[in-house]
Amino acid sequence: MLYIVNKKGDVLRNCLDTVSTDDVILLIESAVYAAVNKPQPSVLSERISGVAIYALLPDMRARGIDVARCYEYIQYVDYAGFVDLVEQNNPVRSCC
Amino acid sequence: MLYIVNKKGDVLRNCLDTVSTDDVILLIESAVYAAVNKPQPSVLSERISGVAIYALLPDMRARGIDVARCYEYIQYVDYAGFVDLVEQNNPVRSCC
Amino acid sequence: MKISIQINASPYQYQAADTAWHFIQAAIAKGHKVYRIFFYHDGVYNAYRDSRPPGDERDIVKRWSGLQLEHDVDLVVCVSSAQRRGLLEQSVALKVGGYEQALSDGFRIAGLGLLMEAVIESDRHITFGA
Amino acid sequence: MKISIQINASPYQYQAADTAWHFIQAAIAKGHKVYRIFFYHDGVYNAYRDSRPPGDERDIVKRWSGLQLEHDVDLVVCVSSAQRRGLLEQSVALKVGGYEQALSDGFRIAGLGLLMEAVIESDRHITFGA
Amino acid sequence: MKTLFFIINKSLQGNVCGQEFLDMALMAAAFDQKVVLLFEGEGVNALVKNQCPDGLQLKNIVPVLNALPIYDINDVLVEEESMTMWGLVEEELEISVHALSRRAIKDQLNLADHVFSF
Amino acid sequence: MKTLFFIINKSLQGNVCGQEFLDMALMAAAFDQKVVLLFEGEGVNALVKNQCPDGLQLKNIVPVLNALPIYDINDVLVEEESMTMWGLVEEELEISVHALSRRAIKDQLNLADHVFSF
Repeated sequence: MLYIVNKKGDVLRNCLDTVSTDDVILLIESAVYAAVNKPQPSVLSERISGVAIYALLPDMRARGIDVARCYEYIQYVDYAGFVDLVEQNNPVRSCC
Repeated sequence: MLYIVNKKGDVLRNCLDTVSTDDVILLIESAVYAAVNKPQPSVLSERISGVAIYALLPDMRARGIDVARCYEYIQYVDYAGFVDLVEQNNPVRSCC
Repeated sequence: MKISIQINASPYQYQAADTAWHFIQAAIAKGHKVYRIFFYHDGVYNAYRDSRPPGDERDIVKRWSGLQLEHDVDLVVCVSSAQRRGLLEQSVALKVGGYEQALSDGFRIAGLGLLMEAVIESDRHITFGA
Repeated sequence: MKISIQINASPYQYQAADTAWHFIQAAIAKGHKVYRIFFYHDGVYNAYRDSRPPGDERDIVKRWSGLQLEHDVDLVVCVSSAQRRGLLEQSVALKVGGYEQALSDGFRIAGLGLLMEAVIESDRHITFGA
Repeated sequence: MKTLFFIINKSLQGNVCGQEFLDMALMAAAFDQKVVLLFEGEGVNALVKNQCPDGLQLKNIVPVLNALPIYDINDVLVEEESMTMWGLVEEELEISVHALSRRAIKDQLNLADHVFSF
Repeated sequence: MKTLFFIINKSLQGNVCGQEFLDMALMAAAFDQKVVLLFEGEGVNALVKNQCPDGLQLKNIVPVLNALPIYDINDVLVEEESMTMWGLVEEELEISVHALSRRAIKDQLNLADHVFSF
């Protein structure tokens, strides 16, 4: 199952409450701030085993977020990669 | 200073980060759920001394929230009381 | 006291327009003066004349128009927010072939200066947002 | 794969319409089929013909119209969401004296049935919200 | 026939979103799809008795919930963990629901064709 | 002359809100009011260098920040605690700011005539 999350904070927290093994989370829009390894502790500071977390690179660049500031386990995609994640996973849940 | 808060969760949490003595917080719209003494711990489970917290009763009733389910230190106002809080406090900050 | 109001959210999808309306009713009932209501950001959607909610629901746009009629409250829609979102001033609509009657009764379109003037004149400025 | 898209948020105030647009461009570039875009809730504001953003900004409404023209993507606006928010079908506008040209080129107004039909026909349904 | 999940994780009162969201579920049922309504997180509060939005001249969503069986929507799930978290028991709810653990719900959700949320 | 605080506690990129919010501050300055811009919480990230919304065809807000002195807006405060929390130092910011503690900021804020937020 793919979760598309567009807000950090409660929306992402609620998503993490329900994920299970082999799920994939994609952070888009202002949720990409959750990829940053600050503030500590943050919503993503504890890695969930078996769950892959991606962030949308164009949204990172728009906000000037350098990958060097992010958790090292985050993976990155552009819009083409976003489409691939949608193709590889089903169902898709949008968390807004 | 009066904070008008319309969302529980992060919006309310950010507000609590900056309040100081003699401030007043008014919970409106879906933020009235924060008055409920569940889940535990919740954003308001630790009372902040010197800060008065009100909830807008019509918004509580709309959502079927009984005051019996709420923290006992919460005070309640209707719209007339909302106007009085605005009159008695300045400045006013809306937290959306 | 003199109060100015700012509404930043679209009607129906957010409670802001409802909360503001009930607040304003209570303020007027207590003898306070609502100096101006300024519709900003998506708040400009509160002014669309063609809004037609189902008959068993409150009509938010008409409610604002009625407030102007009954209590002479100044309803101002921000010109730049409005233009971006598809609500044109009559003179602009005439020029570009748009809808000349887009704005509901009692509203007027003007610049941000009218917000600032209201804020400066008022004892309180209350924002209702998304 | 066949994809249907749902847009629930107003343009400009939220990034949803932008994200959806870039996603759709990428999907089409990869050879996928966008079966339909359904505009729901405040998403209907994406269809207002009179929207006039400043010249140095992207024009979200025109962008959708262009997508329909270039790639024949079906742009459907939910009739009940639209009516509540001031965007009327031509026949209704004629009857009540509203704006007959409210809808931008390439959009059509229809019921929720077209959303369900799209969802059933598609391999994926992606919602972009506020 | 496809399996469509409609997830409600916020309050349904105060704005038109909840109402328009349920309209989608009703339409899906009219198309003879397998419709599952799931209440989780803060959304479980949308089911409690004594909601009176009429006082604010807001439309009440509860009659729609009561009418779900008429539309042949009978799969109404609530997450047990969320009920416990909010201190709610089934007797306090407006309609009869099927309480399931987060885990059991997730197993069903993974098999859904499409998931709707708002 | 009134003292008006404009508080930015979220990102300014991605939508038109930040831009329209700053327009209010510019207009207030044009009316010769005392304008204070305050960045706190997640909002401090709105000040970092290398923001490129152009890649998404979104309008860049940074040129407006750079133009603030032209509009006679010179009181730009950032909350120290938020900078620390997000691991940022002043050298990483696009414009020069005045860093103050939460407490010192609150003392000023309490004396403001009006507070704007979005």
